[in-house]
Amino acid sequence: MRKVKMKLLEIREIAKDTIEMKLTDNYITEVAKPGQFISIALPNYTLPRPISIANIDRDKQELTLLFKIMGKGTNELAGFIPGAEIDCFGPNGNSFPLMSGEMTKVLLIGGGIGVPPLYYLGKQLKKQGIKVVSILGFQSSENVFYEKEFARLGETFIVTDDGSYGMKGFVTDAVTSVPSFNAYYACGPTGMLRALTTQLHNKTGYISLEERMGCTVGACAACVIPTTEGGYKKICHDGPVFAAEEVIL
Amino acid sequence: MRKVKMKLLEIREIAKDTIEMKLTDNYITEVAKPGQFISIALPNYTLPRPISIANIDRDKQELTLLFKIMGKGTNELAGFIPGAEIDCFGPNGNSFPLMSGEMTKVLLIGGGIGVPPLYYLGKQLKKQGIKVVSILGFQSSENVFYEKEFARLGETFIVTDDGSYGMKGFVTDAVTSVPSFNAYYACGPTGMLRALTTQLHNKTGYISLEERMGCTVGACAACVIPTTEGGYKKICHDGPVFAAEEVIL
Amino acid sequence: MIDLQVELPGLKLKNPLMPASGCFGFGREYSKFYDLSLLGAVMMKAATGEERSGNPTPRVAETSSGMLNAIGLQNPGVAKIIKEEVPFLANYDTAVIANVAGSTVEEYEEVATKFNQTSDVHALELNISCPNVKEGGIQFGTDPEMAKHVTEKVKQASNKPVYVKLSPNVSNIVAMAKAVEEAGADGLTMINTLTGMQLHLPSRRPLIANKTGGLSGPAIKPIAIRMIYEVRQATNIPIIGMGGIQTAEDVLEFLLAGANAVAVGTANFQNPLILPELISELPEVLRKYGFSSVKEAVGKAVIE
Amino acid sequence: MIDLQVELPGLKLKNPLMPASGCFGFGREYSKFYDLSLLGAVMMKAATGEERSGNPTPRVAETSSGMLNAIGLQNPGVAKIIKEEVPFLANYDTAVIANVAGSTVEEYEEVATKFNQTSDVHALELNISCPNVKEGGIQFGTDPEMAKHVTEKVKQASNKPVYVKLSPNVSNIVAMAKAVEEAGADGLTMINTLTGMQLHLPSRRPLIANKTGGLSGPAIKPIAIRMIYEVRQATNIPIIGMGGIQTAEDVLEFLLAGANAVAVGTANFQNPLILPELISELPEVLRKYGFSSVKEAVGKAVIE
Ligand SMILES: Cc1cc2nc3c(=O)[nH]c(=O)nc-3n(C[C@H](O)[C@H](O)[C@H](O)COP(=O)(O)OP(=O)(O)OC[C@H]3O[C@@H](n4cnc5c(N)ncnc54)[C@H](O)[C@@H]3O)c2cc1C
Ligand SMILES: Cc1cc2nc3c(=O)[nH]c(=O)nc-3n(C[C@H](O)[C@H](O)[C@H](O)COP(=O)(O)OP(=O)(O)OC[C@H]3O[C@@H](n4cnc5c(N)ncnc54)[C@H](O)[C@@H]3O)c2cc1C
Ligand SMILES: Cc1cc2nc3c(=O)[nH]c(=O)nc-3n(C[C@H](O)[C@H](O)[C@H](O)COP(=O)(O)O)c2cc1C
Ligand SMILES: Cc1cc2nc3c(=O)[nH]c(=O)nc-3n(C[C@H](O)[C@H](O)[C@H](O)COP(=O)(O)O)c2cc1C
Ligand code: FES
Ligand code: FES
Repeated sequence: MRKVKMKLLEIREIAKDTIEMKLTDNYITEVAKPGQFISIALPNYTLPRPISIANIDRDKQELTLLFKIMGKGTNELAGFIPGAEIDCFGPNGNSFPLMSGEMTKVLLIGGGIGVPPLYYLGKQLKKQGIKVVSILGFQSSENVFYEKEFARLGETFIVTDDGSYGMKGFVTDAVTSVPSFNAYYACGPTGMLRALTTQLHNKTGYISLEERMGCTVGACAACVIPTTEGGYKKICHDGPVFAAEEVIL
Repeated sequence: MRKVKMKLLEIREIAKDTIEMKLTDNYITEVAKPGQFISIALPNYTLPRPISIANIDRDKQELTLLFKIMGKGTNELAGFIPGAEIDCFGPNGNSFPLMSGEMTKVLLIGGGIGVPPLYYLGKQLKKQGIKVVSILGFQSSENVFYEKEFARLGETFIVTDDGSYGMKGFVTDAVTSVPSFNAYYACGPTGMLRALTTQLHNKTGYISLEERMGCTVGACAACVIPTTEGGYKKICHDGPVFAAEEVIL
Repeated sequence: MIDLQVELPGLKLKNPLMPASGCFGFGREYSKFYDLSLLGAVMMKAATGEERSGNPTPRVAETSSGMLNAIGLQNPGVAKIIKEEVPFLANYDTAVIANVAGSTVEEYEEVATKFNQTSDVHALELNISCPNVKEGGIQFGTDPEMAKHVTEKVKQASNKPVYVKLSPNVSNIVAMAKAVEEAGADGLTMINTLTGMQLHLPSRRPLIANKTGGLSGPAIKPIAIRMIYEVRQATNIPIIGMGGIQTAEDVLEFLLAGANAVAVGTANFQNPLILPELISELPEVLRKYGFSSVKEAVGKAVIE
Repeated sequence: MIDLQVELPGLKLKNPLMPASGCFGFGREYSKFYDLSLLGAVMMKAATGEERSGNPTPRVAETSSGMLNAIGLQNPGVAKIIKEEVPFLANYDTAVIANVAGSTVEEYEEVATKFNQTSDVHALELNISCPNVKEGGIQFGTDPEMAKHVTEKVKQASNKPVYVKLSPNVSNIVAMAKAVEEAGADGLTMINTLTGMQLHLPSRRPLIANKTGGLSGPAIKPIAIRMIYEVRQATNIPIIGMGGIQTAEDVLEFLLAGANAVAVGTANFQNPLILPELISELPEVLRKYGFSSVKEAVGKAVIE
């Protein structure tokens, strides 16, 4: 974990209010693992914005972020122009367990802006020879992004709430169409994760969680989640990835 | 008085920490008079920054500001790039009385960042056929600006505190070398204005004042100056220009 | 159509937005920017018995998301305000609220009595944040007993509805609100500024000549929302809320917390058109969050 | 050479900078960013008698130049802190200040007594902003008598210097400071957070699950400076100042107002290196404004 300045290389809108940023940096691109996030310190804001690492090209020292404009901070971030230097620190949090050897096929399930961390994960899994099937859920056709990228990793199902693209319905509907897999990895709204973990309670699964954060490094105890063992874990430090049965959503 | 967005055309450093900005706008350039100022509303700041109008080219709808980087706000302003839109309102305050007809020769006396409003004034006076002599005081050679511009208006003396450029000394020293004039106009630090108005107490003189401001339009009573008649006047509204004998410095 | 109207004791407001006292003079300056008839009401600058010249300068300083002020009640005195300023505001179709200040209970009574002369003032706002000279400078606004006493006296002296302006510099805002409600206040306005200080490093002196000043602006908004919410739960009289409002969303936040109308102070300085802008944006914000009128939103925060 | 050293009861500090309680855990996380031996001291997160799980989430929310928090004293309990956290901090060459919390006087005494076991804690910080359960939830920190009582009891229970942390949510901060000084406090730390609230418009609910939270960050700095200045004039015990510090100039402003040392809380979140950065910048700022040591600057505000 370090504080770094990343240089913005490219920025573009890839779906409605959804921004892809490519940044360059030589530390985080070297050490970060799938599932980790970075904290972005915007001038004039009190709290850092946690954003998942969507991809890393270690050779080019390039990092990709995908984020949705949700409020003031992400709106400001979306206005940065190539060449800008962005104050960040990280990489923060744990990462998705890869369990190479044990698995032959995994299911990635992303909802909306929960999709980004699964992309870097999928790439790593594929590199290890594991078969990747992806289910990506969005509100509507205008929100769909990274379909092609995921399709390159393996079979990919797109679901939209309103049926305006891909299948109509929720990711939980699509899950039934994937016959077998060793484990699933999911990231998305809490409602989706709750439904999923219930539906797949007899499967090995890992979920990546969000919560409002203060320090983003484990020091302030803002971002806790109750665990099935009792007590709380810190999402920014002990997570954001948890085994499905570990936490109470 | 209106709220306007001005577009930044040019920005350059003309002396140490001293910035010249050219902006375009079709309202303020039409109505503003010498001695008035505009209020600049920077994002993320609570209070507007009052800046004097240094020049106006009515035909080109171009306004010039000259300001010194003194703190956070002016530092941020200095970082704007051509094309940027700047929220302003104005023109604010009264203006220098021109008294055309009564005068043949006037003395302009500016100290440091008090120089700017005198330039637009000098241009207007010259246009009316009045002879203009200028005394401009700066800390040191690196702070000197607009010498050529003032020289075009008439005889110009530069004084520096350390003698590194022009005469060594204060503007009050140079005043003695100007034999006769109908009136003087001065703007600069309060200490300078106090010394000047004492020295020139038997002359007609107009001084432009500064004070920390809230509203910059006369509504909050932040920016007052005691008057010789008793009571206070508001610099932003009743000033910034006052007859020398009207106020107690 | 979204209904913006609000009816409060003595005040029929076409919309819930008005400038906060001290931040708008007597309206003349901002009338150059827009038609004051757009406003729900105007809260005038504080009036005292006699003319006051106020504090030495600097009187204001900027802080992070806020500002300090110590104007010191500079005003021409109640008589001149009635003669010269109230008639100007009477030209506009807007309610007029007079801010009543003083250093003694008698001065408050005097000012309130004088305002009875004019029907162009529709309500009084009792500014109890002034130090009581007789009681050795303790603020009326931090002692419930003193606040109650001055409110009772002003109620007796006045034939206009009295809104008491609460100071946030207290351990227990609910006790203050209840005290003035018991004393007969028709409404509350809150919050006034928090006492703060800022030092100028080169001179090592306070930036405000008066040493301390009142903190206003977005910095204090969370404190205003908390206090308005607490007071709303404990009292029944209407509240005009203020403290850091900058956006139409902020206005709705105040309404949800329990304010019946709102005032905007500091935000006028950075944007002289803030009030007409908020008035035109509010209907869309109300609609967006599911309300068809201002009244409907008041006190609708969902808190278990 | 600018002398940064500060000596306070129980604390020999190599510089006046330390993290504020609750914003730095027990140091483990930030130790990944830099060597904690750089710090003047570490103020540990609050300790209670037993483990506490804290409040539901969300526990934090951003505000203009500030944030709200309602963590709710989540901590593993004093015994575990002494066993697992204090030894970690003892690895570093820095002073350790334990933050003592509780819901009853007895709990404060218990926690303070337990900390006597370890010589690796150099002073206690008495967090009197917690509600007293026995007295019906009134805060120890807003009633001078209760504050005095708990301070006396903890002084009796402890063989370490006791710094009492003052809450700014009071009408009269000087009365609070004097009460705890009389009770034998060795020093003061101030200010804790101001109580605030923020509503989430789509859900109409408070953004903080606990309804209200404590406001910290640059928004509250003018209030901190004012209170420290007032308390410095009225008491003789040292003050560790905090509230919105972000720059080395801010540190100097706190020293001039009367703080002997300072703590940084919220600013760690946006910049995990803030403390080492301020420590390295402070000498130049002191020099720029004419001081050759930290001690020299303390209380040097010029106020007529
Ligand atoms: C571990 C983690 C990884 C994330 N990864 C991504 C990502 O890859 N892409 C993406 O688009 N979003 C991601 N988010 C959500 C993202 O952090 C928020 O959308 C963003 O902080 C909103 O900031 P804002 O200023 O636009 O919103 P505002 O509402 O103005 O922010 C106000 C405050 O609330 C916090 N906040 C608001 N919404 C959220 C949220 N959903 N989760 C956490 N904090 C929030 C902000 O950080 C800020 O402190 C992630 C969140 C977490 C916790
Ligand atoms: C009528 C008038 C005309 C002015 N014209 C010019 C000009 O043409 N060129 C120029 O360089 N400067 C001018 N100034 C001064 C200029 O407004 C300040 O230097 C500027 O506001 C400093 O802002 P800052 O954010 O950099 O400083 P900061 O110190 O960070 O500002 C903090 C606050 O203090 C106020 N402030 C700080 N210094 C001054 C000051 N000297 N006078 C008034 N307010 C101050 C700021 O406006 C702000 O509210 C003028 C001031 C007034 C009142
Ligand atoms: C410059 C200034 C002057 C003020 N004068 C008064 C006053 O005369 N009477 C009063 O009751 N409140 C006065 N206030 C307080 C405001 O009316 C308002 O309560 C406070 O500023 C909070 O609102 P805001 O954050 O929108 O400014 C003044 C505030 C400012 C900034
Ligand atoms: C997330 C958070 C948790 C805090 N927890 C504690 C605590 O446990 N005990 C305590 O005395 N103060 C606590 N505080 C208050 C800080 O120690 C400090 O007094 C306050 O935040 C003001 O300083 P700042 O503006 O630099 O943050 C906490 C503050 C924050 C932001
Ligand atoms: S955000 Fe501080 S512990 Fe997670
Ligand atoms: S700044 Fe408000 S009256 Fe001049």
